[in-house]
Amino acid sequence: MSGDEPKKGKGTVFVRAEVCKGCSYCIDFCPTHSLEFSREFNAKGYHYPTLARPEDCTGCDLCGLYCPDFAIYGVRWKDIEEKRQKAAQVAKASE
Amino acid sequence: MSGDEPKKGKGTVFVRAEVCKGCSYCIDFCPTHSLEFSREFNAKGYHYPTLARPEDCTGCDLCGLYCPDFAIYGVRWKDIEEKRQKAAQVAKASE
Amino acid sequence: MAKTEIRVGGLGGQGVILCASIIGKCASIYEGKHATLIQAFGPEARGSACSAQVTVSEDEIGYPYVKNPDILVLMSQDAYTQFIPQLKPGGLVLYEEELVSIDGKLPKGAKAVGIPATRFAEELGRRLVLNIVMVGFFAGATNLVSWESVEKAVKSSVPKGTEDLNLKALKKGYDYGKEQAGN
Amino acid sequence: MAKTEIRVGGLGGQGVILCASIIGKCASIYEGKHATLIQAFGPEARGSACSAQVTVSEDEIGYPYVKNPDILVLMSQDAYTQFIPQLKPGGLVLYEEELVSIDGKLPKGAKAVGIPATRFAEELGRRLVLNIVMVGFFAGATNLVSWESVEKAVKSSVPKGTEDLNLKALKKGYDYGKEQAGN
Amino acid sequence: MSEEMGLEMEQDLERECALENPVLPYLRQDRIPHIWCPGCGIGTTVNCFARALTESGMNMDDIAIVSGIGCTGRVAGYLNLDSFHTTHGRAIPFATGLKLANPHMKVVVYSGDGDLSAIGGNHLLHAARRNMDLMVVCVNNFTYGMTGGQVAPTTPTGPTQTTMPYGNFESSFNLPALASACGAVYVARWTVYHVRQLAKAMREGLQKKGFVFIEALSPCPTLYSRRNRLGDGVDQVKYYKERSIVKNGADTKDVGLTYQGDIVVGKFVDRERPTWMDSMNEHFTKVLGNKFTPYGVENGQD
Amino acid sequence: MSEEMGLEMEQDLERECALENPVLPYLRQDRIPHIWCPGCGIGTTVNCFARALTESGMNMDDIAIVSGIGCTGRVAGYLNLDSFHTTHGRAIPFATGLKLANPHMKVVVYSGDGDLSAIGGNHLLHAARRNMDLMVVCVNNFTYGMTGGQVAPTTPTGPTQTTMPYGNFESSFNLPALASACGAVYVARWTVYHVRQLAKAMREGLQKKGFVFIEALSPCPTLYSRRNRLGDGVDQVKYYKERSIVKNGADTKDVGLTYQGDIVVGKFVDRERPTWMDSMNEHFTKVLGNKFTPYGVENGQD
Amino acid sequence: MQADPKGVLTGIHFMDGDHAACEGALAAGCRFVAGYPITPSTEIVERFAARIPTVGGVFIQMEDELAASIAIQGGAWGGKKVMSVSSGPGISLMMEHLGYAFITETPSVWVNVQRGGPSTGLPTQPAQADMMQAKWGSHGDFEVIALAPNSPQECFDLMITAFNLTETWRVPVMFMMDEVVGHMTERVEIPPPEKIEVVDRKWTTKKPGEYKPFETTPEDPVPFMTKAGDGHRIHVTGLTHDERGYPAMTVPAQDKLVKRLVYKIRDNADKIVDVREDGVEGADVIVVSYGITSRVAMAAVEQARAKGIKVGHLRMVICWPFPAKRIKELAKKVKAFVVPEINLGQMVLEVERHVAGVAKVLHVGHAGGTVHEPDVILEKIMEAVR
Amino acid sequence: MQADPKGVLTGIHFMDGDHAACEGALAAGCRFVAGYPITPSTEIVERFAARIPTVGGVFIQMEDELAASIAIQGGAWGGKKVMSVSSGPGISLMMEHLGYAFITETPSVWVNVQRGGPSTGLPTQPAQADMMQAKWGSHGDFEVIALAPNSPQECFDLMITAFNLTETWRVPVMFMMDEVVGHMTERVEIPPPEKIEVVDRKWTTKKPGEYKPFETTPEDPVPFMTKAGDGHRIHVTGLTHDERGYPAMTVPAQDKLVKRLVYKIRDNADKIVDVREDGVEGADVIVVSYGITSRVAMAAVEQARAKGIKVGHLRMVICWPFPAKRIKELAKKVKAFVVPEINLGQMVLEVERHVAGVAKVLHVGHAGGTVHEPDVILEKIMEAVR
Ligand SMILES: Cc1ncc(C[n+]2csc(CCOP(=O)(O)OP(=O)(O)O)c2C)c(N)n1
Ligand SMILES: Cc1ncc(C[n+]2csc(CCOP(=O)(O)OP(=O)(O)O)c2C)c(N)n1
Ligand code: SF4
Ligand code: SF4
Ligand code: SF4
Ligand code: SF4
Ligand code: SF4
Ligand code: SF4
Ligand SMILES: [Mg+2]
Ligand SMILES: [Mg+2]
Repeated sequence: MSGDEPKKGKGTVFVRAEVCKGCSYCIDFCPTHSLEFSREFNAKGYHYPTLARPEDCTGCDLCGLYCPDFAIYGVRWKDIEEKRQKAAQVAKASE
Repeated sequence: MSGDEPKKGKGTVFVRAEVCKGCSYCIDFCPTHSLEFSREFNAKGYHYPTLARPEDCTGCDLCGLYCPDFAIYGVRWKDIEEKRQKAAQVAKASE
Repeated sequence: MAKTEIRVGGLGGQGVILCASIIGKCASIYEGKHATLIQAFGPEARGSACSAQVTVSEDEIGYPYVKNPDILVLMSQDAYTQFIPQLKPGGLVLYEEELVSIDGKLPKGAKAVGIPATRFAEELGRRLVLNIVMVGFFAGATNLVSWESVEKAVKSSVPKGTEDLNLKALKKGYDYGKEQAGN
Repeated sequence: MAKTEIRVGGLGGQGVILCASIIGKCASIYEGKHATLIQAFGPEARGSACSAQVTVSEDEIGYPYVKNPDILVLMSQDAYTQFIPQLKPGGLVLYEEELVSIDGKLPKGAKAVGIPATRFAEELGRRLVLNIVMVGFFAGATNLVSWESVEKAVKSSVPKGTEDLNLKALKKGYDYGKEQAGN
Repeated sequence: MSEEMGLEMEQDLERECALENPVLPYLRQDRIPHIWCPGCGIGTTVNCFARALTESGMNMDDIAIVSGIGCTGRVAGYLNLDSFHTTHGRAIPFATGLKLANPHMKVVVYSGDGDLSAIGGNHLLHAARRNMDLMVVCVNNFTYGMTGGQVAPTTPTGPTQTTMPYGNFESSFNLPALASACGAVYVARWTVYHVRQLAKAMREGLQKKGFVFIEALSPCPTLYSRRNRLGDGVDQVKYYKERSIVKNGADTKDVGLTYQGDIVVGKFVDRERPTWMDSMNEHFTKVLGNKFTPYGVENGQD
Repeated sequence: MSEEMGLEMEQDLERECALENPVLPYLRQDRIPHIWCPGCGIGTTVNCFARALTESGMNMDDIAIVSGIGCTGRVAGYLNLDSFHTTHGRAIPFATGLKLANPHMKVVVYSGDGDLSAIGGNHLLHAARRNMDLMVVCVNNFTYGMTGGQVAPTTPTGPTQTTMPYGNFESSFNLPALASACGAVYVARWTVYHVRQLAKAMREGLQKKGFVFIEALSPCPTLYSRRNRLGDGVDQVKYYKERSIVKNGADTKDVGLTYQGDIVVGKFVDRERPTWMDSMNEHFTKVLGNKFTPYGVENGQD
Repeated sequence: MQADPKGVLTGIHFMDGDHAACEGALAAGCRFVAGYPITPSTEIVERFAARIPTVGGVFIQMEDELAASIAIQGGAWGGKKVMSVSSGPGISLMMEHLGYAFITETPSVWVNVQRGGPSTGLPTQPAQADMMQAKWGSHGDFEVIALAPNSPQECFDLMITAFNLTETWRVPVMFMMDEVVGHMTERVEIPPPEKIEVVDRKWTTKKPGEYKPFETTPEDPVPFMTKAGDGHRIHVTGLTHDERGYPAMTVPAQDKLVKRLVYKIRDNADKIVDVREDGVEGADVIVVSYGITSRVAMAAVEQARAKGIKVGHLRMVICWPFPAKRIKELAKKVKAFVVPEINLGQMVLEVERHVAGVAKVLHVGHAGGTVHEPDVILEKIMEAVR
Repeated sequence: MQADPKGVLTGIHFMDGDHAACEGALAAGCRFVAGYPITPSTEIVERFAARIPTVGGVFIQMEDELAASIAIQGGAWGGKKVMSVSSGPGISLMMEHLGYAFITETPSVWVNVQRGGPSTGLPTQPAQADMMQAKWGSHGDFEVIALAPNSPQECFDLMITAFNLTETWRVPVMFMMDEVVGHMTERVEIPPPEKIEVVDRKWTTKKPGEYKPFETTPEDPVPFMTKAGDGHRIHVTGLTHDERGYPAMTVPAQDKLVKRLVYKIRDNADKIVDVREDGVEGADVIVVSYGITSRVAMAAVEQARAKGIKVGHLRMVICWPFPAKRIKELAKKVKAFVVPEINLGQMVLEVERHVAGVAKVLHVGHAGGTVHEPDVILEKIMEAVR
């Protein structure tokens, strides 16, 4: 999922596994079918989503819009890069 | 208004002047314009309707249907005669 | 404890309440007395009888209703029939003489003074000022309130633009009242 | 005043309430004791934790809640964490051993007995009868109610047509309970 | 012949021939005269209702009337039927209970526009949705009569009312559209000018099964027309006469009313839909089989 | 790479780049996790609302949210806005008071179908009639969630609910038709499948002046779909996906819903009509002249 | 009269209070319920909805509590025994119609499964803080009868009493449960129908024309009733009315009507009151309690007795009318009364008023959400004897 | 703070109580009223509707009293001083929202122009039979402040007090008029604005983030307030809540919240209570009265004094909180209290309770429709000294 991964799509997702309730909205309605349930359970006993096919993820955040528990969201790498640079600048400025 | 009147139409009206509130519904909506206000007042101070043109009254009882105070109704002479006969028979029978 | 109890009665549309209200206002605001006005409410009153009660007193008024009026101001026969039994012995009846006819039911010592108020009002050009004629008549016939006070009370109670007409009506009634009551 | 207080805890969907209810029914109707069942309600409970309290007593039950249970019947780790601090010293914990792991927090003298109830239920063909396995386990391990009573209680509590399966589940749990508890 | 002499002769004739105003048998005569003002149209609607009762041929013991509070709400008290003068806005749910408890009764709700569409609006909606077997007569005088002429949800934009002292700036309801949108099976509007049509609508309403809504426009001279210089009751009825346009079957969304504008009248809706109780009976019979005995039909009633 | 390792790396990246779920700034994070069940659609509608807020570009201090009682009613408590969790059915009149007292606020009512159309039905009608400047989001899950799944006026004929234990035999409301019949200026229906369209409708609603009614169909797995063997939340959303037919501008009387039948979605009504307050201001200015200062516009507001 | 067997689920059940209350209503002959869901009362109507189709009768879920509370009155005048069910917020909405039931003398049972208040408060947790509302919540002078069961068994038994009382006195009867009693499951024994005594409506035997629906005699302040459709052509109104039911808006009519209605209960309080006493004779302290609290109180009383304190227990099964006479009598004999209730002081005010300074009155208040700990009651008992 | 001149109709007027009440509200700064017509209260809102466009503010006639009584609360949180107005049946419908105002501490004035009850009763005639409802009509434990004016002048004066109290204590204030006071016309003097002391809302001065909307200190149990739009992003709920306003459905939260709310009034009763005494020192009998009845009572008191009876008069200008302390003190000094009221026994119950047997308490009841005859009060005074 990080930049070093061999298969990287246009975007990625971030999951707060501990608040996920395993409803499967994100998985079923991801337009690129990029997500799958984890094999593992979270503390509440639910399977949570993982990015099974990162190469397909567009970062469209439809999963985020669907997730009733605010447990996942998608971002474009482009935007991540932008933010990373901004964050870096800010870090520098405040040094 | 009684049968002896020279000008007699097809019907006539009966007025309970004391409950009339002078609203003029009967007068304004009589299809044959047979009614007019009395010159006199009733106890409540209202003019009540009188059959000004008995020759025109059809006994249609539209005035009765209009009157919000149940103070007037119209009857056909035909029906009055029928009732009169019935009443007479009853009176006889019970003698 | 000088206290005068007044009942004004008539029909809806005659301005009964305004009549009573001007009397009360006059006493309370322009004569420095205490005055309490109570008007009859009620769905049963709808479109028919209408009446108001005014108590005028030198002292504070506790019990607010008028049960046995000293003065009756009457503008309909119905009101006459209804209220005459309540009149105090020696009381005064002020009545519109074309709308009310006085029969033998007046209590002991009571006095009745009539006025053709409707006719006066019509002469002034508006039947509606009947009630103001009655106010003037009341003031003139009773001396309970002064001309100055009642003039002010009327002025401040009638719609703007109608003051002149109403004051004429008031004067007409007032003079007639003075004359009839021999005040 | 022989009184046993029981807390059953687990997740919504595991049949926690029915489990507690059968225990209570069994004691109250088939064993002639007094039993009071209280279930936790609340929107905050929505879809997550679920628990019930049963008091079984020879005498009438006044105070209806269970504050310090003698026996805990646990079907989830959450329930374990929540309820273990309430357990009476010397109390008994009956737990689904695949869903709950016992750590060192047991109070003094307390005993914990586990059962692979889910697996048993699955072996019987329906995961759903987990709660009935637990009922049987409870009966077998505690001797608080007799086999005859609990059998009747289950029969009269489960949907028509599922009696056989449920009785099998009950028996499985019961036997395992007897064995584990050394009864 | 003087007018008084004429009246005396009339009375003789009435007695002799046992004549009677046909509305009288439907009234509690010991409560007449009623409280309504001169020129108030409510009494006229009562005549129409009496006519409808006669023409329906129904047994008056089988008809109950339920009113809310208001001038119109007093109708229940004047009619010689089992009659219930309930609380403001709640005639429909009371009637619902009455109907469900005693299904063989025909239950009529007779109340004012404020009662039925302001405070009682929700019950109107839901009874229509359920197709509760009730006939609702709404006397719409565009105002709250009983309390002295406040703005009602039916007051058109424009006229002055005590709580809209500078003229009403709110929009008003189109009641037939509302009733129809919620599922009423019979919806009509007439005015007190249309006495025969109103009586006929009421008769049809009595004979119809399901939720019937009849709006009857009626003058309130005391608080609406006189206050707005529209004259007396009769002037208002003349306005109804002049500006009414009969459009049976009109789309209810086109029958909204404006201040002294055109009035579309007619029978707008007449359709079939199972009533709440029929649905219940049918459904339970289907699901429960002979464990269920259809309700309210045991004695051949309903 | 194990799943857990993946999660950790994500968290590092989030921190490093100051990434955040775009819904979070709109939430009171100290109240999350929320009480809603797994697969409940209410949270999804909240995402859409957050998106609409972002896209509207409005100042969040100028937006208030008012809820009634119910699962949906809890929305107010989770949103980081001035928020009011009122009484059952009364969100609209509370919102009316809030709006009229502080006209520069945009006031959003967010509540359940039972709250808004059962006990609160009357207020819906009247606010729509008045064209009160409110945006109403009605999360319709066909049931009373909070109280455990009783029949609602929106429950289609058919499914079982605790107070319709043998299946619902009542007819249900067509809410868009109701809102439209009463005068709403913007009426739309979407489902939680239609997240983008719903967000857009909400954004348009926020920017619209007057009474806006948006119905959002949403699964209640716990009490509606599972009880009726329709599967979980996600199955219900799949049903929305499969059976929804987009018909913008559809006549609202044709958009009634049946049990698991077709669902017409879209923006049905978008029209102009002066709001209650605009009407008031205009009217008083006309009648009272400069004795009257238009209300709520003093500070260039509204 | 004996219960209609169709409604009676004879047997021994493990049942919660809400369900038992429903069974009580069915056994009592209730055949029309209009309701609106609200926690923690909903189970009562849910069960009614499930049971009634095979018993014969109707359940309808109305659009709100206003509708439910007036629909049942339509139902009563349609001839059925009726009930509505709610809790805090819903009960508050019913207050106008409670007054209507009172002035029209409509037999009706009003169930309030009390939860924590005020307002939305604690929807799923208990309280006893609507006791004064039951007595005073509607405008004008009125009276009710209010019962307070303390177990599922009593929810069944007392519900039958509630129906019998409303039919006997033609006054609305409040059935004051609470969340604990409603949601607690215990053994409930339902006797066979022939063992259940139910009071039939007080039907008139007069003929149309002779019958006046609100006519009473000095000996019997409760008028006979009829139903719509029986040919009596009755009029019923919430206005002040005369014996015919006609509006009579005069001071004497008001005096006659409202006094009759109020005093038919006040004067007959002795016949209605129901207290259960335990060891009150010779006691130094008496604990006065009702509803769920009576069970906790009993636990405290037992603990106190174990400590040698002479403590009695008086439990009000019927809270309204208040057992004034009995409290007055007992006041002369004891040092103190201890009144635990899950509120910040309601029925204790009545105890105080009737004790009238003759003994101490100590309240054990509780803001709600759970029942008292027996300990806090025990402490007050001990304080009382000090 | 001084009154906003825009709302003050300075001068001497001949005005009825309903109109004077409206002028009082305007002078007090009320700028939002939501109402629904009902006799005999409607004139208040009618006048408000006519006056407000030129004063600045809004009147809206809602679809019912449920709506009116919650709309004003929206109005209050929108920043306005607010009032609703009704009578008997309408007030009963407002009971749920009275509780909401209490638990959310929403400043609001609730006018009840009392008419004959119960139910529709006598719509155009007076009563004082909603006094207990004002205190107990909503579910759960709650408190109100209730004032009872006895003249149009007081309708004006006390209305300002009512607004000041609701802003000071953040508790709903009931303004208990009656039909006579409402419809009686007398001289009303409205002072210039600078002579009218009004209490401003207790606005927070804290910044967003620092401010907790329901936070209080032990010294001051009344939280500071804000309004929607001021950036505080508050949450307000009818559920039991914590200082942030967040739902907190636990027993301790309930205990903390409800006790604070209830005791902020009970503990400060001394600061709120207002009684007017006349000749109570050295009296054998004290007449305790309120509202319109206080005027009739005074007439009776004067008659009694003329007969040589030592009789005092204590008039409750504020009925709730009840002047318990003062009644207790006086009880020790007199033979009896005579309590006339236009109901069948309401405030007299509180008198009885606090007198606690130390003196006689005689009620002079009246079913409503008119005021007492002074004679019947006089008779009871004479009975009391016998
Ligand atoms: C709960 C309640 N609120 C208000 C009232 C006062 N009230 C009585 S009748 C009425 C309105 C009547 O208007 P409408 O229904 O149109 O009948 P109308 O008098 O015009 O025939 C109102 C507001 C009441 N009786 N009860
Ligand atoms: C006056 C009143 N009556 C009843 C209730 C109980 N109640 C709470 S929420 C609710 C219904 C909720 O249904 P809905 O509005 O559809 O919201 P959902 O939970 O489905 O989102 C009911 C009946 C209440 N709180 N107040
Ligand atoms: S961001 Fe878009 S593509 Fe990526 S997982 Fe989420 S929904 Fe699928
Ligand atoms: S949508 Fe959210 S809650 Fe549902 S499975 Fe995906 S991450 Fe979990
Ligand atoms: S009966 Fe017909 S024709 Fe005769 S007066 Fe009446 S309306 Fe006219
Ligand atoms: S319609 Fe009736 S009340 Fe009107 S004038 Fe004619 S008779 Fe009189
Ligand atoms: S006030 Fe209006 S509606 Fe009422 S009786 Fe008079 S005219 Fe008719
Ligand atoms: S009960 Fe239904 S609506 Fe409520 S949170 Fe659960 S799924 Fe959602
Ligand atoms: Mg009307
Ligand atoms: Mg819902």
